[in-house]
Amino acid sequence: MKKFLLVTLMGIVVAGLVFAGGTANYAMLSDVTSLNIWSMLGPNATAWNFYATMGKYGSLYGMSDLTYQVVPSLADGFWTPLEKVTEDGTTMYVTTVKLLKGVTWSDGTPFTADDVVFSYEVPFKLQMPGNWMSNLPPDLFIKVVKVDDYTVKFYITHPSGNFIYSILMSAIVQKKFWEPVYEEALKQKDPAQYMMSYDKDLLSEPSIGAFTVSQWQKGAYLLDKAVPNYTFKGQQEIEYANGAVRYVIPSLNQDNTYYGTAQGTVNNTFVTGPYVDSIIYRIYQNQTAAVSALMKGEVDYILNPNGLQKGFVQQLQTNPNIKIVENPSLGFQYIAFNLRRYPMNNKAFRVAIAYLIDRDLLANKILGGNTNPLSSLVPPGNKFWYNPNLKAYGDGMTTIQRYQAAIKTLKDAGFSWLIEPKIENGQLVQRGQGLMGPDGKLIKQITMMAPSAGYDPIRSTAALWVEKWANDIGIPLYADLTSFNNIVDAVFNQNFNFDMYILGWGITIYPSYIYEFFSSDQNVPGGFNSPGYTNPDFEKVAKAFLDSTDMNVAREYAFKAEEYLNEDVPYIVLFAPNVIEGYRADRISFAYTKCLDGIQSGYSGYGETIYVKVIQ
Amino acid sequence: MKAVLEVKNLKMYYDTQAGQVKAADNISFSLYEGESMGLVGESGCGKTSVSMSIMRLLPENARIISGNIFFGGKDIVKISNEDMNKVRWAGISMIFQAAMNSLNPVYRVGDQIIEAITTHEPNVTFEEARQRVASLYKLVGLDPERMDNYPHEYSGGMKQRAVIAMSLACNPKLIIADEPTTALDVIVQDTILRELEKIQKKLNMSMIYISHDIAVIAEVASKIAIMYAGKIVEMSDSITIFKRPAHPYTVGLMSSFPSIRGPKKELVTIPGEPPNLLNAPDHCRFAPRCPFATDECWKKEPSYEEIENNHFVACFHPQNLKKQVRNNVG
Amino acid sequence: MSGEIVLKVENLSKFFPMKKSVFSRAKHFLHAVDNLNFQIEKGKVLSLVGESGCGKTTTGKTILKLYEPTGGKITFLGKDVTHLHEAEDKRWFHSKTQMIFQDPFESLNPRKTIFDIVAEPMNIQNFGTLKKRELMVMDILKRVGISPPDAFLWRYPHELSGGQRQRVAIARALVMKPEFVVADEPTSMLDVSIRTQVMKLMMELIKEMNMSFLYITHDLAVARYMADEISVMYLGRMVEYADSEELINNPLHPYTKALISAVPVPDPEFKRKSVEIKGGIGKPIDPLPRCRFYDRCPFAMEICNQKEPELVDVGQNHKVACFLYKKDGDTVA
Amino acid sequence: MTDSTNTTVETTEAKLESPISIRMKLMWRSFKENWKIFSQSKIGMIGLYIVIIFAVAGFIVYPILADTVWKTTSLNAMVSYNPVTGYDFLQNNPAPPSWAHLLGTDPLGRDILAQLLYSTPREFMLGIVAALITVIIGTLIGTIAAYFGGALDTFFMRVADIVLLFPFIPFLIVISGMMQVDLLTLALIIGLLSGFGGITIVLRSQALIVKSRPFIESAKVSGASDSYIIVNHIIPNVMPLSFLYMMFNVTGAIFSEAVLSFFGLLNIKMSWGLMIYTADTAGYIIGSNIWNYWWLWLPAGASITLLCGAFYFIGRGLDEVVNPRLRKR
Amino acid sequence: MMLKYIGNRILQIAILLVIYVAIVFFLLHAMPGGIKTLLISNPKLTPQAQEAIIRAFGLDQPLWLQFVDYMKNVFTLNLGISFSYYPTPVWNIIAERLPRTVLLFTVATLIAFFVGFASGKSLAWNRGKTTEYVSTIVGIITYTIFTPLLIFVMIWFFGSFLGIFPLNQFLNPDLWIHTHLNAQVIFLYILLTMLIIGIVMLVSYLMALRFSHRIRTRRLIFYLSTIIAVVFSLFFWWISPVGIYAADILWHMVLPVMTVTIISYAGNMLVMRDSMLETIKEDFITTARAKGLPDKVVRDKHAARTAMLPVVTNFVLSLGFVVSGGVITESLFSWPGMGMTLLDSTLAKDYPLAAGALIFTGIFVLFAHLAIDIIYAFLDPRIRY
Repeated sequence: MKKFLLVTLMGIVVAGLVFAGGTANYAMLSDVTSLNIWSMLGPNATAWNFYATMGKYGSLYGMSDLTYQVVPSLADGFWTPLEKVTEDGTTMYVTTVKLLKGVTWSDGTPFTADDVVFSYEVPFKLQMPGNWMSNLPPDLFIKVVKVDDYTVKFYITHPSGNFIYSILMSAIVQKKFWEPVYEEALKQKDPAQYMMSYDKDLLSEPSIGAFTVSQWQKGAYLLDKAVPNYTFKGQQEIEYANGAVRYVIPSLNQDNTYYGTAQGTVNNTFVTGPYVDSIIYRIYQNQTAAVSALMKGEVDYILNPNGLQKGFVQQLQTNPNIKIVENPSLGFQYIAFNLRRYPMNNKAFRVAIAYLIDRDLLANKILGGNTNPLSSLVPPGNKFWYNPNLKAYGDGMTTIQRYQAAIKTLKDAGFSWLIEPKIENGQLVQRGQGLMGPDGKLIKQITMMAPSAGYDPIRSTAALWVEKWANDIGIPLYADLTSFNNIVDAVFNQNFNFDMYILGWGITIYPSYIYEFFSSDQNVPGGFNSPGYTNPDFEKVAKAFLDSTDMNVAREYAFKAEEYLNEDVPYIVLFAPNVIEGYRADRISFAYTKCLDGIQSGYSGYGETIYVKVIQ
Repeated sequence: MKAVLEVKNLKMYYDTQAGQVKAADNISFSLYEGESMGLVGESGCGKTSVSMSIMRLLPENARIISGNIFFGGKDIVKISNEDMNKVRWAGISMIFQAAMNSLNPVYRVGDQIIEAITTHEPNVTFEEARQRVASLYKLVGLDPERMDNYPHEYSGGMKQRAVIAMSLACNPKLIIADEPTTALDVIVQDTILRELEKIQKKLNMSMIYISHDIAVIAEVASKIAIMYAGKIVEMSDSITIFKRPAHPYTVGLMSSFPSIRGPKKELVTIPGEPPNLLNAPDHCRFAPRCPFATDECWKKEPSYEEIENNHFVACFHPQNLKKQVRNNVG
Repeated sequence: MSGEIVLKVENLSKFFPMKKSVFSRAKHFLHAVDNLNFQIEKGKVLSLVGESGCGKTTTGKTILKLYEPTGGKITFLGKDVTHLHEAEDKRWFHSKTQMIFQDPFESLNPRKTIFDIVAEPMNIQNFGTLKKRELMVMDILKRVGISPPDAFLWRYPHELSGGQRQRVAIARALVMKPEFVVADEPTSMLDVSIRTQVMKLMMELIKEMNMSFLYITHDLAVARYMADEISVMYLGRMVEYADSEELINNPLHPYTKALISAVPVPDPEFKRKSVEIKGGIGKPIDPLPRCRFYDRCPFAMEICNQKEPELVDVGQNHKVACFLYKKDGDTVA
Repeated sequence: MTDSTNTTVETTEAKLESPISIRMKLMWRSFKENWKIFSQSKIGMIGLYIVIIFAVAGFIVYPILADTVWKTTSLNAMVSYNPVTGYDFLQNNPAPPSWAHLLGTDPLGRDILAQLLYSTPREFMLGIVAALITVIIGTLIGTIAAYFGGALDTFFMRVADIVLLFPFIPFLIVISGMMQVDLLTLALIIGLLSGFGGITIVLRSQALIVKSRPFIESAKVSGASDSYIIVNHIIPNVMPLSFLYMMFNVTGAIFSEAVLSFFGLLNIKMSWGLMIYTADTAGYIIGSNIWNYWWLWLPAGASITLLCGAFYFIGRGLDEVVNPRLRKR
Repeated sequence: MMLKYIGNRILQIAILLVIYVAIVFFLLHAMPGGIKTLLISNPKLTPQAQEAIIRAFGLDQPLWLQFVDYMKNVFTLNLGISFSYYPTPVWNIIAERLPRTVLLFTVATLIAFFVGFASGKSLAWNRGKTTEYVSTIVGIITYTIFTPLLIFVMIWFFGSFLGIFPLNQFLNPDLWIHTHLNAQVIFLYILLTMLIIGIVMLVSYLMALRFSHRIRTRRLIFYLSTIIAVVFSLFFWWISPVGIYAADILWHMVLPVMTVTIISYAGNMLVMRDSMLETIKEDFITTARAKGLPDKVVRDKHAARTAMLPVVTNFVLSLGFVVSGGVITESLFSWPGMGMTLLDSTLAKDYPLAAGALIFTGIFVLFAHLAIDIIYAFLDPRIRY
């Protein structure tokens, strides 16, 4: 899930700050599906919806710009520690959140606890599908209660990191606008459906953010206009080298620092805009068209979650006005083993394959630098959660050394060959053939499904290389390049009917997936634990990670859990693709361009429209 | 009498990939006002080539090698296509072999006739033209109401009549009727032939009938030319041709018809088949099938000569005076 | 006139439904052949004469089972062959009957060699060995004047002239020495000089092989030459039937008279007097129960509009279907 | 003809050869005749030459090259690679044509020429299998519907109407998007779809013409069964037209495959359409890149166009053989 | 009679449509995967959320019930709810995009038809000349060229190299942000204008037939009223405040229309050429020549008019393929019409939308067939109902 709203950051009033005008033009590769918040966050929430429309909404908490730490947004300071209470015989945990006073919606209505309560009540009561359901997990969320106009209480079933990263970051809508709709909805047979398909006056829905959508020409463009009375306009976010973040909100007379003290080197200072009058999101139906538009100057920047391919970059580089930026993506591509089957259930076998895979060679040479080698489930860019001490099998080895290590691992575990692979003078001189398991029986062909070149040439190329490496030392691995759907179908629909496969995950900053991908309660048909990994020790640590609301504690557990996974290799993480983007440096400027998942990233605000300036 | 049409030594050849086809070779005849002439021959003998040469409606690969066709004092071989367009229909019109297909299926029959009139007489108003078509329809025995029908709503006989009406539309001096009744039933054929004859007499037009059926020609033509393999082998007035056929081919042709009159007779057959006109030989083209052929016939082509008054034959052994031969055969 | 009766047709009818689509039942019928009676003796030729659309071809095809008869009875060599169900009967019937078609360009499959075409009836009937078939093909080709046969055996129809093609078609029809042959205008598409050759050839073969022929033609002169007996048809009905010379010299039915008078005569001095009949030929779709010639007949009477005339024998094996005549040549009017 | 019985006609018997050799000679002769007509059609000959060039490239040159030049002999992963799927480390990719890679390499370092040649036999296979299925179905249904008429005919013609109604490519897109479609399946789908569609109507009307010709009745008079007539008379006479349509169908099948591959909808290793897809999605078919990286799309695009065009040309050439009315005099 | 015929045809079309919809429905339901796969590939969806969606889509009902419902709904334009635009009804999406496709392809096919017709006519008439060879070869090349390739080159040439036509989108946002007009409305207005001009042309043609028998007068009436209709509608657009927006859309249409025309004119041209060559050999052409009609009249009035019939038939048969080509054209020109919707929904596994797009493409083709059938009946007097 994308963390959508991080807009509302604070800053010190800089007197006489000049806000320039102008219009920025962004390219999108697809139309938004709806302007209705309930639907936009529905089952098919797309990145495009977020790009163009999320400038309108707020959330209680968000993340700091480049350090990705949880910071208050519409809340006034952090939540109080969870307290255990019992109501009507149920044990619950409760916390109090204070709201910022003085924040107004674009129609002038003040933001109050009513809005918050309403925003949580509607999706939860109506069982809104899609992301709402994961924002407000039914097994975790209980209710939100208004204490006074600027205080609310959250009730949850148990402590969990998801409380912070899902519940507290859920979107806030205006009660005044939506209440009549909600009341009408409750009279319907399917109220959720009614809410989601409501499409009247959406352009006049008040915004709490810096922008509001003022026009939507379907299939052609969206026009976002700056909100003149944006409460947070002109605030400052100051990020210190010691990890502290300071927010100064002049309009509200707020000056808060989190995660340390506001001293030492200042890494970044951001002054909130908006600096432009409007942003036009032009819809181009494919990348080629969008890039042509960028070349021509029709647009200033292309929003694209996958980034630009090599050729586009080469084309864009011919234009001196276009600046290319490259960032690692928040996601990873991996090989999964089916631990329910032999020989994948043999750890030595998995380790041998892990040894064989030369990520650096793959990422840098074979895939031509379009990807970053990655061996952990958390990419290094996710600074807080990244475990720098994790060391993958075969790190730093050459190909031949890897061969040797793999052969040795197999031999030690009792595997043997009909014809043993031979390495002389740093050269493989004899391929292995007829690998036999510890039981002395020949190992049958192992099929590794991977997306075909048509879907993703990078993964299919990687698959063929893995196949080659494995075959070189006699592992009968066969790379079956098939359609993406086929893999998903085999893995998730057909009850884990696979040997090995290559797929990728798009991930979140908060690595709750460490638990979900490998926990035993996901080891059910259709569950996420496709390898069928079961390890009680891991389970214990991972659960502890998930249930910690203190993130420093959580991190300790996460590191431990990762170590188990690194040791047992149910997944081999291969690499994280790079997100390459280009923008017209002669037309606009961004506050920063070096960030995880690129400028378009949800974590730095979709090209941070509040910082974008048009060069005039 | 004035010659309406004079064809002199007309040679029309086709160029094909296999070689040259001498479709019409050295054709000469003249046709006088009010005269009707029959052109008889088997399929592929070049009779249609002659008519198409006169109309100058030759396919791309056909060429008039030499010869002249005088019509109305002009050599229509030499005039431009635009000038020829003025001659067509207004001067020489035509009744086509396949009347079924000579009407455009997407236009009303009446309109197709009116088109011919208005093209050649631009001053005629539409109503006048319609009047004229109506009277033409009456002339050929069609109900003028049917003018506004499409060709597919006509029967075969009616189409033929409509085509005849069309040929008369511009009062031409000469009508070429190319197998005008071939596809028709015998009773319809009879009525149409009679009507044609009547109209021709009435309007004092000249006509050329083209047919493979010598009996049909005998009914309507006052002058008959027999064609064989691209050449006219015999020509005279019809009575002479029937009474004193000179060319062995003519003789054979006439006796090979079963007749419905008189006693039942044995049929005489002409052996063999008509020659291919492709790379035609230098000798007499009928020689291979001729019972009277001598060495001379195999050496050169006979010249086309007047053997008696107004009776032209191309044969070394004309049978004109040997009555006994005719009697034997007939 | 007595001899073995090869074919006997009694009350033969063939109606074609006029349908618009497969979903609707036919409401109208084309009475192509209506209540036909005749018989052919061994070695004799009967000619069916009439204008196009009179049902003569349909008659021939119905007899040969190309169409299922709507009604009536067909007896062939004493056997009822109106409806053939048993495979053996079909085989027997088809091996004894044959047909020669009008168009020599169309009746030979352009993709088959002369040998295949001529041998096809034997192939279909599984007759003899290949060797035997070859010999029979050679033999019949020689007899129809295709010589030398082996020079033509492996040629395709398009390499032959029209006359040769019709000879091949005849050879094909006669290769199995059928008892009975329907010849549907076999010479009408041929050139004059060839036509005579083919007619003569057929006459010879009929004599030689002692076959019975149903000779369909629109040309009375040809019928006179080829046939022993002539039957004139008009709109599906037989209007007159007689020995050929009798019919030509003494036509009784107004239609026959008109037909004969309309034939052009190759003599410029001869002036025919034609019988004027009105209008043109129509189509016998759901005909009214009256004389079908009524509309065109110059002698039409009241009775002609009321019922259909039956074929009556006016003597000398001369039958006519007209109210002008009674038995034995008595003229009514 | 094994048994030689005594015959009376020795002279002719001596000249008779065994039927098989005669048939062969006949076939050869009619082939020569048709060839003569065909070879006069410039367009048809151009098409044939192109097809031959592609066939040689795909079926002869590729196996040879794959077995020699491109053979993975060394065990060192850095030097040895499969040219279709492997990567050339020795340069920056995509690389322009050089001696090592006559047509350059693609963004994934794969040899363009190798991909091109590797795909060729597959394109042929696809085109010909699809066309064969189409023609077999079309011919059978067309002739049967025409011959028997009635409800059967109506049924198949309505089916054809519906199939014609189907927007072909969109339909293929939906099918291949929803299920895993490989080349053979695609050939099958294309074959079936076009087999029940337009070709049936065309062949049926042709069969109706053949059916009405007297030689059919001629065979019936001899007692021929329906199946005999269909097999021996009707099919041989609609065959040339079937063959003609087969050529057009090859074009259609290859084109459809290329379109589907171009949208990345097919589950195949390599094809010309996929090569363009790779170049397009990697951003090499845009602006000045089009000509700067021409080798990425031009060879594949030209191959599709040429091979499609070539079969179409052959079809038009054959048209002049099959339809004498189009022939030049 | 004509009305009865049209009624019959519409009935037939309805039956065809039912069968067509059934095939589309069952084919899509026979596909492996489907919605469940789609949901599972989203790791953040809880099982409850998935179930909720499955219930929302009626996927828990037996297939035949789903089908009956679907069939009922298709005829009330209720095509279900799009997966990828959840919870937007499919019909809304189609209603938004259909006019774009209809406009683009009506204009392009009409142009392609007339270009093909005219060039085929002159090809056949000038047989054997150099121009014939050149245009035949050009025609065959454009006919057989791989469509995306042609589009790439077109885009490069007109967009990057010459830079004269807009490459992408169907309107210019810089212009449209100053209005609150819905582009869909403008599309409908343009289509309406075209329809009105078409009706004026048809009526004036019929009136001309009735009023005069002189070709020249008929032509005058026809052309005059057509020109008046065009000028009048241009004037209307000129004075109307939205004219500029229509012009903007048309301006953006130039390149796609050009491309579709180039792709599809050659098919018509080649068929017209063949048909014309055959017609020229017909006897009535010889008759027309013999009548002394000028060459041009023989060519246009007799040969071309009659030769047109098979071309129209071919045009009908090729309609499905023209629409097919739309997928490529629309995708590469970012013209968000039906073809693109189909491709995108397929790629997104949004099968209610894919089915809807397929059905409406089919309906579009069907009604085009109907229209052409009626035109055909006008063209060929042999066809009577």
